[in-house]
Amino acid sequence: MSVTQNMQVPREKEPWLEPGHTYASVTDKIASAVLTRPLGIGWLAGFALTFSIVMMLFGACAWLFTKGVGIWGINIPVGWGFAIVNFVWWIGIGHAGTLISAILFLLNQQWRTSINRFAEAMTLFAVACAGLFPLLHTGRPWMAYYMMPYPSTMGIWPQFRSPLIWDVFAVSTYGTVSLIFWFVGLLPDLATLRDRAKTKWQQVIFGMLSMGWRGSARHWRRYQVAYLLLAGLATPLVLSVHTVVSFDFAVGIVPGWHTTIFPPYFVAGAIYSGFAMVLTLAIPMRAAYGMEDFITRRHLEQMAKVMLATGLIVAYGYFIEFFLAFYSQNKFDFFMTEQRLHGPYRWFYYALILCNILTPQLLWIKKVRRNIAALFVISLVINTGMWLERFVIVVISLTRDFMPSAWGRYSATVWDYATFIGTLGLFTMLMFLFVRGLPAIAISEMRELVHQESHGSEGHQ
Amino acid sequence: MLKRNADMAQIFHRSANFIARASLLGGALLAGAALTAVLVLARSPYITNERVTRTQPVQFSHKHHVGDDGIDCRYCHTSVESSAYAGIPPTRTCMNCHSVLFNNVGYLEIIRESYRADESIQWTKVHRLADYVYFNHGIHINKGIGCSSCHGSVNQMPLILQASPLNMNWCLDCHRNPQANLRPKDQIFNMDWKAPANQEEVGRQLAAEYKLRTTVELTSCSTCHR
Amino acid sequence: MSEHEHEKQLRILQGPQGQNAAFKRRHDHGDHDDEPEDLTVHKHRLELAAVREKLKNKSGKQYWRTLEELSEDPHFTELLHREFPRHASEWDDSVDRRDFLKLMGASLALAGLAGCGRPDETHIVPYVKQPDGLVLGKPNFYATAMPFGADAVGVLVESHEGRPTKIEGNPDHPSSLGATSAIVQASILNLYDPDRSQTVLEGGEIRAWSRFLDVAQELATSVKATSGANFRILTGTVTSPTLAWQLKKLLTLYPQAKWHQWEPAVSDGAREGAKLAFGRVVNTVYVPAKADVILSLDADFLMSGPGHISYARQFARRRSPDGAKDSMTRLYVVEPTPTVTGSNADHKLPMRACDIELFARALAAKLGHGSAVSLPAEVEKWLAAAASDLEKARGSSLVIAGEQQSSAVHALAHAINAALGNTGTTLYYTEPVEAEPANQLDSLRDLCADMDAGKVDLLLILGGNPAYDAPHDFDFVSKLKKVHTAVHLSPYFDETSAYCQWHVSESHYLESWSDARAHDGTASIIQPLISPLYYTKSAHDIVAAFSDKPGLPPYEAVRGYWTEAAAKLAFTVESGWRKWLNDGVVTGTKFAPIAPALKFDPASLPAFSSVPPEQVEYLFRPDPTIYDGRFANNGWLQELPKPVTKLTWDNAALVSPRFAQKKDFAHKVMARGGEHGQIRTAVVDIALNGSKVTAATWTLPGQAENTVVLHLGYGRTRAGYTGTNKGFNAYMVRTSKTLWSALGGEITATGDDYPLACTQYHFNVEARQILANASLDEYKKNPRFAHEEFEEPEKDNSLYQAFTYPGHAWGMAIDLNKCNGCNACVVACQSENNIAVVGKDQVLRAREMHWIRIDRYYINTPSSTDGHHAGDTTEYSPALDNPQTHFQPVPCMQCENAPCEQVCPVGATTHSAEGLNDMVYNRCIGTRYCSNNCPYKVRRFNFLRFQDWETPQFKLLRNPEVTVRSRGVMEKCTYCVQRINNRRIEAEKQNRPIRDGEIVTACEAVCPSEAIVFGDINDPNSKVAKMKAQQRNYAINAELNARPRTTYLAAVRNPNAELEKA
Amino acid sequence: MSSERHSQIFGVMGEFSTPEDLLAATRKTREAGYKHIEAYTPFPVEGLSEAVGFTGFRSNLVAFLTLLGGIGGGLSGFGLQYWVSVITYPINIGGRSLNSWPAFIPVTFELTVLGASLTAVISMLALNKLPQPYHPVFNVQRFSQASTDKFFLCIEARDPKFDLIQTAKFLRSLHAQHVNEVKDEE
Repeated sequence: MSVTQNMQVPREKEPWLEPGHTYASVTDKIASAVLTRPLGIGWLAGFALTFSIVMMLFGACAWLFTKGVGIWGINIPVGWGFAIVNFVWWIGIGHAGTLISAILFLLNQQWRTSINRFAEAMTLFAVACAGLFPLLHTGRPWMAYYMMPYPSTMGIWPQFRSPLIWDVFAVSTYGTVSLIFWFVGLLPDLATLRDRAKTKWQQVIFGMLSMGWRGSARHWRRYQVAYLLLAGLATPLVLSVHTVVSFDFAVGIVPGWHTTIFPPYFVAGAIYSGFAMVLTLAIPMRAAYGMEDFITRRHLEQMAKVMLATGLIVAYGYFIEFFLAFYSQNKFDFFMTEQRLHGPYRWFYYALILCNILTPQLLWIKKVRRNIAALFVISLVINTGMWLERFVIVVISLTRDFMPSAWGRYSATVWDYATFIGTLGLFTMLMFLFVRGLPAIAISEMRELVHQESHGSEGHQ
Repeated sequence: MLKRNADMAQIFHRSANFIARASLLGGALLAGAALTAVLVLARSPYITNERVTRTQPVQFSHKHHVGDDGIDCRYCHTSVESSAYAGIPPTRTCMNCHSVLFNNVGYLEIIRESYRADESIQWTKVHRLADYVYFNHGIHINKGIGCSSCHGSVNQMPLILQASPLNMNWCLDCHRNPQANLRPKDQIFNMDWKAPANQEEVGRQLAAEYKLRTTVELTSCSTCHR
Repeated sequence: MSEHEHEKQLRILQGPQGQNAAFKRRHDHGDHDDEPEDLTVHKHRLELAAVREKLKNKSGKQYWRTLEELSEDPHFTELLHREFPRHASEWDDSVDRRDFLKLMGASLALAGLAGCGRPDETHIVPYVKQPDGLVLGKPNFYATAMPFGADAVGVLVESHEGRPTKIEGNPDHPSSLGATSAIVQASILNLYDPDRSQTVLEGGEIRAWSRFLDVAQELATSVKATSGANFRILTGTVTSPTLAWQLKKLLTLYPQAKWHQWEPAVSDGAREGAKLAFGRVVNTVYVPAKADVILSLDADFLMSGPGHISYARQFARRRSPDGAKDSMTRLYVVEPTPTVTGSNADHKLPMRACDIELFARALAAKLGHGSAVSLPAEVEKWLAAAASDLEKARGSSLVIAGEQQSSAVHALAHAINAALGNTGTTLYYTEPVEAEPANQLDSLRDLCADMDAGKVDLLLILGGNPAYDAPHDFDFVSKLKKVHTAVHLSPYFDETSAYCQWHVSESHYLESWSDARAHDGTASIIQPLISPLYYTKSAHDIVAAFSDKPGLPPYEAVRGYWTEAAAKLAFTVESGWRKWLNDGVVTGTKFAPIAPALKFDPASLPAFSSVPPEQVEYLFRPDPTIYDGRFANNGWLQELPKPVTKLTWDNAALVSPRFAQKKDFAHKVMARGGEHGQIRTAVVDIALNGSKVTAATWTLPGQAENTVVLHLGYGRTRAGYTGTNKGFNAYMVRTSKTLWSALGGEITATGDDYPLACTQYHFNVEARQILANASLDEYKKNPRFAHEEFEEPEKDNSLYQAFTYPGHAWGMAIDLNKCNGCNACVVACQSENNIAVVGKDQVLRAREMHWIRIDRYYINTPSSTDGHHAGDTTEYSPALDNPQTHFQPVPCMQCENAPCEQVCPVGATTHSAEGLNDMVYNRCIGTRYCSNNCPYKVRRFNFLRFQDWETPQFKLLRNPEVTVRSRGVMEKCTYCVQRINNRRIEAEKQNRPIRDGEIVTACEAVCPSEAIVFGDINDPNSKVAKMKAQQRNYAINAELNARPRTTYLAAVRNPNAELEKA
Repeated sequence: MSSERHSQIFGVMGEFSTPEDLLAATRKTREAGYKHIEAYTPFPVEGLSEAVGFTGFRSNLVAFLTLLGGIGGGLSGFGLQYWVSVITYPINIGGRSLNSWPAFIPVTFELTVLGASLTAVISMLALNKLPQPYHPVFNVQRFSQASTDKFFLCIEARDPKFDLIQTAKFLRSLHAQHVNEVKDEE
């Protein structure tokens, strides 16, 4: 109903929280999802399905370790295939969470409050999925520890000029920081759950997890300082991670990889796909757990706007790639660009343009931005588009580089698909567990929101 | 007046505080300790087999043959100067003496049998390098590295054992600073050689004399790996 | 070398081989016929026992039939699988559930094991009595020779503690001059082939050799009764003086017996041509070194035929554009289908084989012999130009007729050469190299007739595989069945063995004593490097078995013959023998030139019956890698890309682009593998001579329009694991009347397609600085043409300061003018560096492992910018009718600014102080980033476990100086760093610098045309430095600033100005 | 069972229903001269920490430590790379100079962030003396509301001015809805 109101009186600011909520009501609503709400058939079914997909993932990995990466479609010249495509894709998705929590926090955007928690969870799970691939794709995964700097009896160390080593540090740092950021945010809510727990074991578990948080003024003070600092640190970190990932390509000399535009447009792309994934998850979840009050249409619209903006940056990136190829007249880049349009994989490129550039333009229309079904579909399209982008960059560039005599092609095998779908399953399964095991929305921050909405004071520190 | 409250809200006993903190700290320390342990283990004889003796078909004593009898290394390890492989003596070499000396003692029956039946003796390997390491005895001998620098004072060993860790770090130590171990040509096979006080400059002179390659060359990967 | 490697060897060395190394060293008595009758020592005891079990309740007579049934039996085939090299069978992804679960378990175990680094106990197994002169860890080299067709190639074989591991050329041998060919290189794999038959078999049952000797004597006495009227012997071309001597002796014992010869891939054209020209068979030896102008009439003299290695070298030496004026030869080639020779021609004229005789007549007429002939205008023009060139170069020109050409063409060639006064300068004649020159087709025909008539009770087939390769219309098998007792000597239990009562497994030439003559008559003693791995025998043994000296060892036979022959020579066996063995040639056996009188007038030829141009001609040619099928089970040759087509593991019906377009035979570039692996092509039925084969087509630019080429040697049914059922059997449609060329066949598309494994499909350089080339005139005008477009940036033009290489700086220069694309280097590298064979399925996925590859480009073809079928030969363009072809060997470039090194996360590939791009296999974790970032795509990855770790034979084969790579690691060329290190160590021991030319890489050593030169570029006087100083020297894609140490000398062709102007 | 347990007084606790009430009460308590007081809220309330007398550098110690952590991480990051590439095993990698510092920047940056973040969180927990699952205030049953919608002020027994009766009275005078004595078990 608030929506209609707003249609009539657009000037009046639409609230981030449907009116009529008290500290207790928000707390009840969110906490009950974890503590009291019975396991629905839908949840059970979904979990069972995703769980079996995860089992398939394990199977695929076992077979991979037994036989070697040769079970995949990779070859010479295309040494990287699905594995790296998926890695970059997942890492990209993993950007939204921390971005929302950190940057929007610094920018003092209240609308982050109701989505940051599960966006962060999503980040963690996405990074976990991403982290699998670099390990799986090596020829000798059991030797992967060579990439760690440790005093070996061989007296040799990692080779720090390699972007892959940068990846190791960037991704593991990002994973760690996201985790602690998430946990710190959870502390007060865990305390809430502890105090509202119905059974002894719930009490003990949440009691231990909450570390005895009791909300004392001094604690809150240090807590806020630490949280602010984390946000401040996470912000450049988010930007750096995908920059480093883009270096995997930009530092290589392969035409189609070796370009300076990569870092910015990889980051933009990451945020782009991240928000798309948040929508993909938020829309069904708010419906399933009746949280329309907390995640309002205004939230969704806000995210749509971010997607539109980042989408345009990505589009600009594509354009610049073309422009540079033509402007520099570097014959290799020129040929590569030309390949994208006419080469054997041209359809991937066309599909990419459709998904990432054309479709999102619909978001200029307010009606679309506020139409939940439409948003859901568009978010899916963008997720697909971003996967295609990585495929275009990784595979097409490799198929035809400097030596025509060594040109080749790539096509994925059943094992490639099994691994990719497997990680999708893993991701969703973890999300299922999350929404049941922990508060999907930051309760204490919601209480703050109630406080502010009631006092009409925007912003807080 | 004051309300007495039953301690319902309290979940944990106060000892839980200590337990919680201790377990966190302990966990961290334990992880660190485990990691250190692995690194130490990798350098321990358990992995390197340093100073490990092996049971051999014949309890051959280098102490006796080298120390007491003063037989030269090259009498048995014939190709040590010329080839990558020092060479394990064929049974015939043993029989050169033992067809006359101790030619009826029981513990040498294996040798005699091997010779009669023309079947090799299976010695258990003591110094083992990985397949992808291409060590060449010849060049080390020719460039002034003595046997005992790596094999220890064999003339003191009743049962031969591996005197050095033989891991890459150990190889590198010498390849980075060979001067410390260079000897005059006539000392190569001297098991009791000790580095003189002025080894530093002696080493430098010898290095020049032997036209030793630079450290950069000696530590290039393909020097040992192909 | 790693000590561990040594124990492997020492362990191997127990038993016969051990002492064998000794006696080989002291070249005295060669008899080691000391194998135990007890067969239980055999590796395959159990398997054979199983076979015997299966056969128990069958009666003796039908054994050889039941063997066939057996081979269909799943257990039997499974059992074969276990024995056989698994590299080819391993790699299909399909796997059944049980397998899968098993492996899931395994994977966990594996994950656990991988971590633990503790080595288990290993053993050292020294000699009991160490052979004299054997230094452990140091290879010995022995001279011997590989007999092949009407030729023998002298070789030096590297032996590690008694295991032959690598073949090098013998500089003292006229057919080698220090180089070898791909086939010679690969022949060592046949020695260790686990599929070789390993014992004497009677109807599939194992028999001791002694038993065979007894039977042989019984048979001998029985045929003696008829003084051999019912006794026949079938051999291939025999160049072994000793064997011929033994056979002739045998025939004196059985006056009525007959000796027949048959080799499917050697043509009678040359013999008959000689008869036509001189009235007798003579042997022609060419001297390309002296030729200024060469015209090849369908002759692939650079790649095949007797003496081709020496011809290739002589030819290459005359191809330098920098010599005195006009010192560069000009090569004209008329050929129906592109060959290595044709691809190196300055002018090539595609022409159906059946038209070449007409061309030859026309040429003869031009030179005043025979009556003028009318030719199509463009041919006429071409001929005129060639003819005038030839005449200008009287006495220094050369016309060569092709093996498969008719006797008339050969005779014409003789006449033309005579007319040009070339005889005695650019070619000369000698007595035939073959011991008993015969028209082999007639010879086989007679034999078949006799067998059919039931006149043959005893037939000895010494080598060869007639049941597979005899002309189809002879129906050899059904006739063979009429022979009472057939004895087949062959290295494999093959198609023919299956129909012979007795099968004797044949020794490899590295296992037995023999001798053979080179293309110029020079004889070599063939000495064994290892005592037979199995119970194998040589032809000498068999012949002896039926002679009055049964059991005479081959060594005695050879000694015997040469004792007699030595009488004619300067010295006696006693004085000469050691020298002969040491040098690899028997002194003074080179044939003296003869001057046979030419009694042939082209005019006397019958009128030429020309074939209408639109008629399709089908040609039969020996396969460029597996030859007539005898190498079908050789994985190295099967996986070796054919020089021009770049196909592996298959033969195909080669058609011209026009023809393909007309018939609409499409190529589909599959996504899996793509241009670098998998091409699906139209499958056709070829109905010819009343029978039919089904073959995959392949469109080949530069092929005569209406010519379909079928390569022999494929479609084997009993080749062994690697070779069985690969490709299609062209012998099925080959008859005695149409041995080399058939007309009037029918070719129809079946509608199916078939995946062909092609390692390089794209043929266009896409206007990149990859293969610089020019004509001689252009080069003279602008010697720096290779540098016009691109230059390397300045060395210090970087944020980082450049490294310096004060010591040695290894580098390589490859002269594209000399390289003829013969592929020898590819196999040499494979043999030297323990490179795995991956099998067709993996090549289809673009995963072959060759460290050096030979790229084939067609110059001046339109750059195909439509990427979808970039360079698809089926996209017809007139340029493809006869494109200018170039070959380019591509090893690792050892870039100074190596892009691969920078991106390796673990430093598994780094730069050595001497500029080598080191690869440390054990450090590699297999991210494949280095390969992605390699601008030359020379890195190879072990996607699966390609190496065969089980088969013991392959353990013997491997080079102990090179790490054997396993699954999941990257590998690549390192300029044979093992050779560099070993030579350096020797030099350092002597406290002297390394001499130029002391270190020779495997590819350099094998190269017949001396195109590859390796050395120290810091030494201004080194050969390589001098080459790099030339103006033709350039680097591929220099603008990338990778600073490759491997550079190329631009190709310069020497076309005739007459033909140049359109 | 509680009766058997020998226990002592930790303090007195007053309960308020709005953050404003609590803030006011706290300020009054301080003015009344109480030193050892602590306020408990379900979400951070502006000004409260100052009100309970938590000010100055102490309150920003976390920030300072974080700075040190960051600097430490960064230095060790670059140090490691330089030592590995230039000092301990210098190898020619693709012709790049040994100290290719531009290539060392990413790792240095990442380790800076890692060092800072970990220090921030660990120091926050440590200074808050967490984990501390047991605390006397939990003995107050109604305190479970402190994580939902109630606001508490606790005056601790160690305060010199503390007297069970007087202090309780004082709290009630601040319109605390409930006033509980907080027991601490030995």
